[in-house]
Parts: sequence; structure tokens; C-alpha cells
Amino acid sequence: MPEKIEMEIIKHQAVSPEVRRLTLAGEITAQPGQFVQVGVTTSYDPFLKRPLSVHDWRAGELTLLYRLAGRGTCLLSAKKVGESVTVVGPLGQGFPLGGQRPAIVVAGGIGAAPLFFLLRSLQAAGKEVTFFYGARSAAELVLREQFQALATSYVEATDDGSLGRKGLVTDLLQAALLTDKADIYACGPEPMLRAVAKLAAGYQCRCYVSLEAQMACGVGACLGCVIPSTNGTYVRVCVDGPVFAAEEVFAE
Amino acid sequence: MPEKIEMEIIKHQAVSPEVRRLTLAGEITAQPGQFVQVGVTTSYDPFLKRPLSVHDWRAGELTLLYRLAGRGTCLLSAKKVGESVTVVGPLGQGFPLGGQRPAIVVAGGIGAAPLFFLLRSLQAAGKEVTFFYGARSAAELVLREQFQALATSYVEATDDGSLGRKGLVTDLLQAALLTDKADIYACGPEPMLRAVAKLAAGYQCRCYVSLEAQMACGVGACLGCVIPSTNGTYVRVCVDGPVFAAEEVFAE
Amino acid sequence: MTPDMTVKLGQLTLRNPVMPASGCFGYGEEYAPFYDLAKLGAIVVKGTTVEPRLGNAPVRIVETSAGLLNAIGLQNPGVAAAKEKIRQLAPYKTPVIVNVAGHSSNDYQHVIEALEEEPTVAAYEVNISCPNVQAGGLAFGTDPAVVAALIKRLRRVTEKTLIVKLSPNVTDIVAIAQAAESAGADALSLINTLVGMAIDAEKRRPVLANLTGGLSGPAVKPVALRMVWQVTEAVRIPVIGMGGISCTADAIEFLLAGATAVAIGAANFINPTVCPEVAAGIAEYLKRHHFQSVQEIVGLAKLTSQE
Amino acid sequence: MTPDMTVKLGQLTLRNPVMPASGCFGYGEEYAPFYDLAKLGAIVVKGTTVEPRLGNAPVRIVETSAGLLNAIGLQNPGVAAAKEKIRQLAPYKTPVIVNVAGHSSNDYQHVIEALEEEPTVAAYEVNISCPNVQAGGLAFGTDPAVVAALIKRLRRVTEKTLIVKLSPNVTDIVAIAQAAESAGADALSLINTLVGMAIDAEKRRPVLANLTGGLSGPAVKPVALRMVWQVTEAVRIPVIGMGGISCTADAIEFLLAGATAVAIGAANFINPTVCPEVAAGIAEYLKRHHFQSVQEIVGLAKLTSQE
Ligand SMILES: Cc1cc2nc3c(=O)[nH]c(=O)nc-3n(C[C@H](O)[C@H](O)[C@H](O)COP(=O)(O)OP(=O)(O)OC[C@H]3O[C@@H](n4cnc5c(N)ncnc54)[C@H](O)[C@@H]3O)c2cc1C
Ligand SMILES: Cc1cc2nc3c(=O)[nH]c(=O)nc-3n(C[C@H](O)[C@H](O)[C@H](O)COP(=O)(O)OP(=O)(O)OC[C@H]3O[C@@H](n4cnc5c(N)ncnc54)[C@H](O)[C@@H]3O)c2cc1C
Ligand SMILES: Cc1cc2nc3c(=O)[nH]c(=O)nc-3n(C[C@H](O)[C@H](O)[C@H](O)COP(=O)(O)O)c2cc1C
Ligand SMILES: Cc1cc2nc3c(=O)[nH]c(=O)nc-3n(C[C@H](O)[C@H](O)[C@H](O)COP(=O)(O)O)c2cc1C
Ligand code: FES
Ligand code: FES
Repeated sequence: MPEKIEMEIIKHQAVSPEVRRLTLAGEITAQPGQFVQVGVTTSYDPFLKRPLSVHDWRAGELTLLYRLAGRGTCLLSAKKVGESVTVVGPLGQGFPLGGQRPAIVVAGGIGAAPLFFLLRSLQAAGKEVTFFYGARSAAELVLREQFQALATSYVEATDDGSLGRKGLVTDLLQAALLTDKADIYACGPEPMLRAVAKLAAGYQCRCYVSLEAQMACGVGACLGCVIPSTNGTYVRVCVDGPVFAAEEVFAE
Repeated sequence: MPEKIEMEIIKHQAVSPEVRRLTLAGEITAQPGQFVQVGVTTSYDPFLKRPLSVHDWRAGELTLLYRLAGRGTCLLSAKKVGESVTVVGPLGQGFPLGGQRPAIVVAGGIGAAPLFFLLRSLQAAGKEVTFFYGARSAAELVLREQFQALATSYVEATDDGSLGRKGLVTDLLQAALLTDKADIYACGPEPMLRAVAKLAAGYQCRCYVSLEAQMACGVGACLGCVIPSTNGTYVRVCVDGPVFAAEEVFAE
Repeated sequence: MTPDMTVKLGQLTLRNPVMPASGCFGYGEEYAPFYDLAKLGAIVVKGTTVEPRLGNAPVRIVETSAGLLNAIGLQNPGVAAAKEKIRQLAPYKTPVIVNVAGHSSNDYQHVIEALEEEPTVAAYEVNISCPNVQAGGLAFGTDPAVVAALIKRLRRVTEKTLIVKLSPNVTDIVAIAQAAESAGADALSLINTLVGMAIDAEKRRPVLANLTGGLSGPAVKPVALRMVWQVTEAVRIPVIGMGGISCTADAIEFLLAGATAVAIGAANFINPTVCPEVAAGIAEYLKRHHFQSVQEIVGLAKLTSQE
Repeated sequence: MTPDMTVKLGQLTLRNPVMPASGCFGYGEEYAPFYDLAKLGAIVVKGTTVEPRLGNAPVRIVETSAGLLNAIGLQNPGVAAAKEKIRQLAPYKTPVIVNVAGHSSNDYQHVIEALEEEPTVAAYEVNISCPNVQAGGLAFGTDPAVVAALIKRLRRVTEKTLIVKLSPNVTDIVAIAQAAESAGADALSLINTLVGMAIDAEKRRPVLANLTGGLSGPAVKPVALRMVWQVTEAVRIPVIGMGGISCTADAIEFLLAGATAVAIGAANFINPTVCPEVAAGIAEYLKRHHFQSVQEIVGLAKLTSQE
């Protein structure tokens, strides 16, 4: 059940020039893949809360990982330890962890944010997990050691080759799928997600993707965040997602 | 000539629970009684800059004294040493210091803000100055020692008698005027200013009052801050004031 | 002594004057996790049409200074499915107001007829901001004669409280309000959104797939307040004021301007508990200023402004 | 290669498309301390009437969310005194546009006739948002026929560039725009302020002595942008876009929507150097995106939105 709560900032670190990790104290629950709406100001400009995925969660502690994308995240980054922020959540559908197969988790850039909590949960469930971490360049591959520590095997790729293999993470994924089937979880830029989904379909693997949309309410009330679904209707990213089975949202 | 400049905060102190003193570094000039427009946020809500009087000035250093009146001053009070604020100024007409008579300076509450710089200037000019400092109660009589140090004689009054004489500062002023004539300078709530002006007129004393109005541009362009003048037209508080000869704005 | 918070809209009595604005509260269920919906004066549900509507393609919303633009395009499951959702609200024992939309007077009439027998439905809010296909897509709400004809017709088919929701995108909202009143409306609600647009300077195209959208939020409050003031000077039926209300003070301003009740839209998005907070805030305000009932402050600013 | 920033309004060529909005820049002198006024595309002065006007009683302005309400009431020294102030602007060699106001078509005509021989005056911006006494105070700008008659008449008395400033408080701004165009206007400027109101919840009375005022600032930008888009679809004469422009991106959006030039009003109050900053910002934008001239981006969002 989502709720509105004031959470105190207990850690707020720059993990890269572009990316911040924010840890908040407060009684809120969360599943991997869910998100929260964060109040970045008490002014009406900017007006809306900002949706951020649950990067990590443990009882009494919520961690977010966010990229400085514009005004809202910039305002958030100015908040200091000891200040508090209004959080609405947990929101949306997370990643289903049920599958019997080993897991492959694919991150593109800041799309890695929600996958940390996912990896921790898969590891806790004793799953064998391969983590593909791709980005445009080295600077975007944040928290590498932390991610690596949570995966059975760990593969990096950058478009410019500045770190890990040069090229698209999806090429490496293909190679992996040739050998074994797996349940695939992905978050990142939409072109990457579509490519991952296509591969998954080709190899009869379950594939879950976490999507983004401009949001207002975050709770399903405004119908502002819809995307077309493959059955010809619109689905709300905030409550029907943000995690969808690939076939729900991507046509072959 | 007014200008727009970024000024760095070099001191920001709470001189009372309600009142802050803000010292800014930067090359700006100012006369006693002039004011500046201060940017309290980069957001459009609140939208306007806030007019604050020059509390004190020396080359390269501007000091403001402000009461926490609402959102804007509250945002300003959150700014820390090292941060910078946008300032537009110096603005408006200050206090004329020419007169030959001794000076009487009358402050009501936060109206004391611009009078500190005035007292310093009168003192520097070798004037004999009596300072009447009135407020509703003791808490509002901020920086008492500092003000006292600048006056030849110093009189305090509070409506509730919690400090100094009990009653209105204007009653004490009357007593003083019985003995000698003086040039009178006043800033505070309008009822007090009208009472001071009435007394001054009664004793044939020059009287200058510093007024307030809701302002937008602060430079005379919007005609938003006008008040009726005694010659039947409207005058702009921002450029024709904020300091006026009492007879310009208060009818007998 | 707790003040009397009840207000009347037609035959309808609300326990307090605060309700969510249509389209900002889904069919109620979305905000049920945050508080007991029985704290609301009424529950106003999404604009409902005869047939299901897919709505507009995304992007549907964009943030603006102190507000947002929306172009949802009346996505709704159609009146039959909506009825089922509305039934779920019965346990809250709170009047449900159904926002009715259509593109012809037939459309409006059919929606009302389909809900007439449903006891959970307490009132209809007729959204006349919709494009009128018979009138070449010009909104119903822009022509007093068209509004009068539509409301006369709907008045005949329902005994329930009939509220007409006015569009602010007109030269003379008072004329529209009077037309609705004389045609038999029990109450008016205003304002709907102001038509606006946003363009992405870098992508060099409009942000919304629909090109234009409806502006709401604090940005529009001054316009809404002015219209509520003008309309309440000119009609005798009660007005539900809305447009930018985000806190107690905002709501008080609308009541002082002459609104009998208030609706809160976009503010729900930034504060899911804003409605009960404002309802409680109004009660505190009344206590602090020693008013016995909320009705005492309705239109009070008109009197003081005549002093 | 620095891009060509010049734009044309009627026979008038502006060195760049950025000018202050009327009433927000006095008669120019107030902002002269902050920068060389020759950096402006044009100088638009305060609304000017035949006789001096005292204007409204205070309070005249109140801040709102992302904007402000003003009720200045056209305070101005009258056309004779205004002429003297306007002459002072000659050294800047920058076209001066005089905003003309009145309560009858005679009033407007007399202001123009009084300025016709003054070489510093390059153009007139006819403010049709003023109440029309002959029409019982209803604003001129709300009736296409009235606007057409007024502009036809003014067209006869001047050879100078005639700009008509449209009110946004209408059902169909396109009809007004077309009326002005066919009556011989050289250009249009939009939008003027949206009529709004503010109430003090504690004092329980309207904040403005005039009760209502005109809303402007970032809050109204989406409405202004929509109207500029619609009007530029329907007329061939150039449009000066305004309403909430506060930074370069805002100005670019208006140009992309179809405006040939832009005016900046309330933003001058929060940033006295906003006009030259935006002019420079537009030039940078053009360079960055490899456009040769500002005219290339006028209306560009209309094309991309058709893809
Ligand atoms: C369910 C969900 C989960 C998300 N999780 C994360 C996360 O864990 N970490 C992270 O860094 N970002 C995440 N995002 C994206 C994040 O919400 C946006 O980057 C943020 O809202 C930008 O706000 P801003 O004011 O800083 O930027 P703005 O100035 O508002 O915009 C800057 C850019 O960000 C884009 N943007 C703005 N709002 C959104 C939005 N709601 N969704 C997508 N893009 C947007 C704008 O289109 C623009 O291109 C998530 C988005 C969604 C919908
Ligand atoms: C020329 C001039 C000089 C001033 N000098 C000082 C000073 O040295 N120290 C000081 O503490 N205050 C001074 N003021 C008053 C100060 O500008 C206001 O207190 C401040 O703008 C309030 O802003 P806010 O956002 O905190 O409060 P708001 O939330 O904007 O308003 C809170 C209260 O302050 C009042 N207020 C808001 N703006 C103004 C304004 N422009 N003028 C007067 N009252 C206003 C409002 O009506 C309201 O009652 C001066 C005002 C003027 C016009
Ligand atoms: C996302 C969204 C959807 C809306 N849908 C409807 C609707 O279906 N019917 C209607 O009459 N008004 C609709 N409105 C208008 C609101 O009910 C309200 O009139 C307007 O938003 C002004 O109130 P606000 O400023 O508090 O949001 C919608 C508004 C928003 C923001
Ligand atoms: C204080 C003030 C005074 C104004 N005076 C006039 C005027 O005299 N004539 C006129 O046509 N418009 C006048 N306007 C409207 C502006 O020119 C402009 O059309 C409007 O403010 C929208 O632009 P903005 O949002 O950038 O302020 C005035 C606006 C303000 C804020
Ligand atoms: S953000 Fe409102 S429905 Fe998804
Ligand atoms: S504040 Fe604009 S004229 Fe004084």
C-alpha cells in the first residue's frame, strides 16, 4: 500500500559527477522494480514530484540512485543530510522473481538504478545471476564494484570502449543466450530494451522490462503516463508498470 | 546608478528569532535610506525579488537586516555563507543629510533597518543625534547596543513595557521636541510615521519618512508601487521614495 | 464548538465543501490507500462517455511553471464499466458526482440515462468543454444558446443534482453561467482547464501529441478566482470553485469569493492527502475566526470589498 | 558566422526580435542604467492616452504563483508629455513602438495624430484590451466587428507600422486576429494579460483596489504560446509573441510556434537585463543549431509537428 511520508536524509553521496546516491530513513516497504515519487521542492515551480526507482531497500531505509537530469534532480541534489523529503510510495509493479531459470540482468546507464535491489533479491533467493552493465562510456558505469559483488558473473560494455568490451551490451547478451536460457530483466534506454526483448523472444526467454514515462500523479489517477500496449489499449506506466513483461508493451 | 550584481554572502546571523542580518560582498554603492531588490530564489514561485533597505554599507560590503515575514524572506534566510544572491541596486531616494539642526531619528520595529546606516552617517557628519527606538515588545528591539553606540542620546520604548519606557515612542518624541527643534528621520509602521509627521509639523521641524509598498520592478517602470501624494498625484515609492519629506505624502 | 462544515448543492448535502476535481482522482480507488474517502465532501469521478474511449496518444502531460498541461483525451471505460467502478464507492457513504462528457447532446443524455437507476450516483457534472461535433467541434461551453438547449434536455431526463462545469476559454463566462442556470442547472462548477501549449525548444516540436492541452494548477488560480467572483455575482445557484487550489488558504479564497464548495485537481498529484488536509484546514480557519459555519464565509469578500 | 537576427514588422526592420512589453519598461529611461537600449530590437513604451491618467488606487500589484496581477489603470502623462519622453529615446537609434490606449475610437485616433509627425515614433501598438465606453465598457478586443472598424479608421490616419495588441480573454482569438488583419494591421502582438483576481484570506477582501487585475508572467506562457500558434496558422502578417517569456528557451518556443518577434514583460522586474540576455541567447541558439537567420526558425515547430 502506498503512503505519503517524510523521510530524513541520512546519506547523500556523489557516486559520479552526474549521479547521486540518496539514502532516506523511514518506515516504508518496497519490492525490487517499484518506484517512489519524491518531493524536490515546496515551491510550485517545479510543480510535480519526481519519480525515482527504489535502488535499494531494507527495513527503515530507502536508497535512491539518480542522475542530474534537470531542475528537479538538481534541487534534490542540494538537500543535505538531516533535511527531510516527502516521499510517496511504494508505487507500481516490481520485477517478478518467481522463475526457475537462472537470471540475466541487463542495465543501460542510469537504468542500473532499480537493478541493484533486484540483484540483491535474486542473490538472496540463491539464483545464479549474470549481470550485463552497459553505458555510453566509463563515466556512466557507476558503482561497478557494488554491482559486481551481487552477480555470479559480471560483464561490462561501453559504446566507446572506454571500459569493458566496446559495443552494445545486447551483442554480448546474444552470445550468452546461445549457451543457456534464462529469465531476463532489463532497465535502460528504450532502444536497448527493445533489442533485449527481441533477443529474449528469439531464445524463448521470459523478459521483463522497466519503462519510463512522464508522470503526474504516479498512482494511476490522471492517465497521464500511458503507453500503447500490444493488445491495442493503453497501459499506465505508474500502476500497470513500470515493470512489464516485454510482450505486453513491445510488438515483435 | 543601479546595477544588477551577484553578491557573495560573507555573514548571515540571527540577531533575534525573527530577524536576520545578512552581509554581502561586492562592488555596489549606497546612500542611507536607499534599498536593493534581492533575489530569494531562481524558481518562478515566489516570482518577484524582495525589496530590502540598506542596513549598512561600506566599500565592497552591503549589509541588510530583515524580518522573517513570509516565504521570500524565509528562502533568503536558508542561504549560507559562501552562496551568492542576485542584488539589484542601489535603488530609490535616501535621507537628505544637509540640515543644520540636530537630528532626531525614530525607529519602529524592523523600521530600524535603514536607520543604522543613517545614524552612522549622521555621526560621521558630526551631528548631535537622538535615537528613539520603539517596538511592540523587547524581542523586536534588535541590535540595541549597536544602535545606542551610534547616537548621542538613546531612548527606548515598548508598547508592553517589556523594555524601556512603556508606551508609544511618539509620546517620548513629543517631550523632546518641547525643548529643542531638530530634523526628524523616521521609519516604521505607517501609523507611527503619521504621528511623527504630525508632531514634526506642530513644532516646525523638517521630517523625512521612509515608506513601504508592494513592489514589482523597483526601478520606476511598472507604476505598481504608487501612493497618493499631497499634491493630488501618485508618487512611486521605489524611485520617488522610499524616503519622502513628510508633507509630500501625509496631509495634515 | 466545531463549526458546521456542511454545504448544499441542489438537494444534495455535503458533509464538507471539499471534493477532488474530475479526472484527477480516477474513480476514487487510487487515493483510497492514502485516507478514508469518507473524509471528502463528495467524490467526483473521471469524465465518462457512452462508449469506452482510448484517449489521446502520449505524450499526454507536461509540467509548466506552477502547473501542468494535460491532453488525456477523455480516456474512460465507457458508462457501463464506469458504473461498476462507481458501485465500489458505495461503502464510503459519500455522494458520488459523475462527470459526464460527450460529443453530441445524445451522448450526454445516454450517459445520464445509463446511470439514473444507480443509487451510488448522487449528481452529474456536465463537462461542456468537450468539442461539439454538430457544431463542427467548437466546444459546447462557448455558446449560451447551445448550453441552454443541452441543459434543458438533460434536466428533463434526471431528478438528480445537475451541475454544469464551465469552460474558462470564453469571452463572457457570466452569460454561459446564466444560460445554464435558467435552463435548470442546480449548481455550476468552474473552472475547467485553460487551453495551452508547450514546445520543446531543443526537439523543436510541441511536447503534447495532441499539440494543445488543458492548463491547471496554481498558475491558473487568479483566473479561476476572478471567474468564480463574477459568476457568483450573477447567479443564485451554488458554485463549486476550482482552479489551482493546493492548500487551505487557496480554498478559503474561493469560498470568500462566493464559491459554496471547492474542488481540488492537480494538487492531488503533488500531495495525495491534500483534500482531507484542506477540509481540516477550513474547519480550523473557521474556529480561529469564530465562525459557526462554513456558509458564513461564502462570498464574504464581496461584502468587505464594498465597505 | 554570426546569424542574421533581423526581422521585419510591416515596413519596419528590427536589428533583433527582442523587445520589452508595454507597461513593463516605462518610457525606456528606467532600464537605461542597466544596459545600452540599442541592444533591443525595439523599445515599446507605456500605454499612452490623449489626456493624462492618474491610474488606479493602490494596491496595484500582487504576486501570484509564477506571475503577478497588475491593475495600474493605464497611468500615463498623456500623449503630449509622453512625446517629450519618447524624444529622449532618439539617440538609441532603435525603433520606438508606442502602445496606444483609449476608451473610444476618437481617443485612439487622437493619440496617433498627436504622434504622427514625431520621427522617433516608428510604430503604434493599439491596445484593444481597454474598455470601450461606447459599448458599455466591454473591451474593444472582444468583438471582431468593433476591432475591424477601429483598425480601419486608424489605418487611414497613419502610414507608420500599425500593430494590434490582442486580448486573450476571448472565446476565439483567431477571429479577432483575422478582423485586425483584414482591416489593415501590419502586425499583431499577443497576448495581453489574462483577467484575474487575488483575495487575502486573512483580511477577507480582494488584494487589488481595482478588485481584478491582469495576470502575466511564466504562469500564462502555455496559454500565450497556444494563442500565438493558432493565430499564426490563420494570418499572414507577422506576430509579436509575448506572455511569460523569461529566458532564451521561452523566446525560442514562441519563435518556433510562429512568432516573428517576442516581447518580454514581467521578467524585466525579476531580471532587469533579461532583454539583451535573451537576444544574445537566441543568437547562440541559432549558431549551435547551424541556422543562418532567426527567420529560419519562425514557425518551425509547425512543420516538425506535421511529420
Ligand atoms: C518509474 C520511473 C522511475 C525512474 N527512476 C529513475 C531513477 O531511479 N534514477 C534516475 O536518475 N531517473 C529515474 N527516472 C527518470 C527521472 O524521473 C527523471 O530523470 C526526472 O524526473 C527528471 O527530472 P528533472 O526535473 O531533473 O529534469 P527535467 O528538467 O524535468 O527534465 C529533464 C529531462 O528529463 C526528462 N524527464 C522529466 N521527467 C521525467 C519523467 N517523469 N520520466 C522520464 N523522464 C523525465 C525530461 O523529458 C527532460 O528530457 C525514472 C522515471 C520513471 C518514470
Ligand atoms: C523599500 C522597501 C524597503 C524594505 N526594507 C525592509 C528591510 O530593510 N527589512 C525588512 O525586514 N523588510 C523590509 N521591507 C519589507 C519587505 O520587503 C517584506 O517584508 C518582504 O518583501 C516580505 O516578503 P516575504 O516573501 O517574506 O513575505 P510575503 O509572503 O511576500 O508577504 C508576507 C507579508 O509581507 C508583506 N509584503 C510582501 N512584500 C512586501 C513589500 N514589497 N513591501 C512591503 N510589505 C510586503 C505582505 O503583504 C505580507 O503581509 C521593505 C519594503 C520596501 C518596499
Ligand atoms: C489530468 C487531468 C484530467 C482532467 N480530466 C477532466 C475530465 O475528465 N473532466 C472535467 O470536467 N475536467 C477534467 N479536468 C479538469 C479538472 O477537473 C479541473 O477543472 C482543472 O484541472 C482545474 O483544477 P486544478 O487547477 O485544481 O487542477 C482534468 C484535469 C487534469 C489535470
Ligand atoms: C505592470 C504591467 C503593466 C502593463 N501595462 C500595459 C499597457 O499599458 N499596455 C499594454 O498593451 N499591455 C500592458 N501590459 C501587458 C504586457 O505588455 C504583456 O502583454 C503581458 O504582461 C504579458 O507579458 P509578460 O507575461 O511577459 O508580462 C502590462 C503588464 C504589466 C505586468
Ligand atoms: S502518472 Fe498519473 S496515471 Fe500514471
Ligand atoms: S515597483 Fe515598479 S514602479 Fe515602483
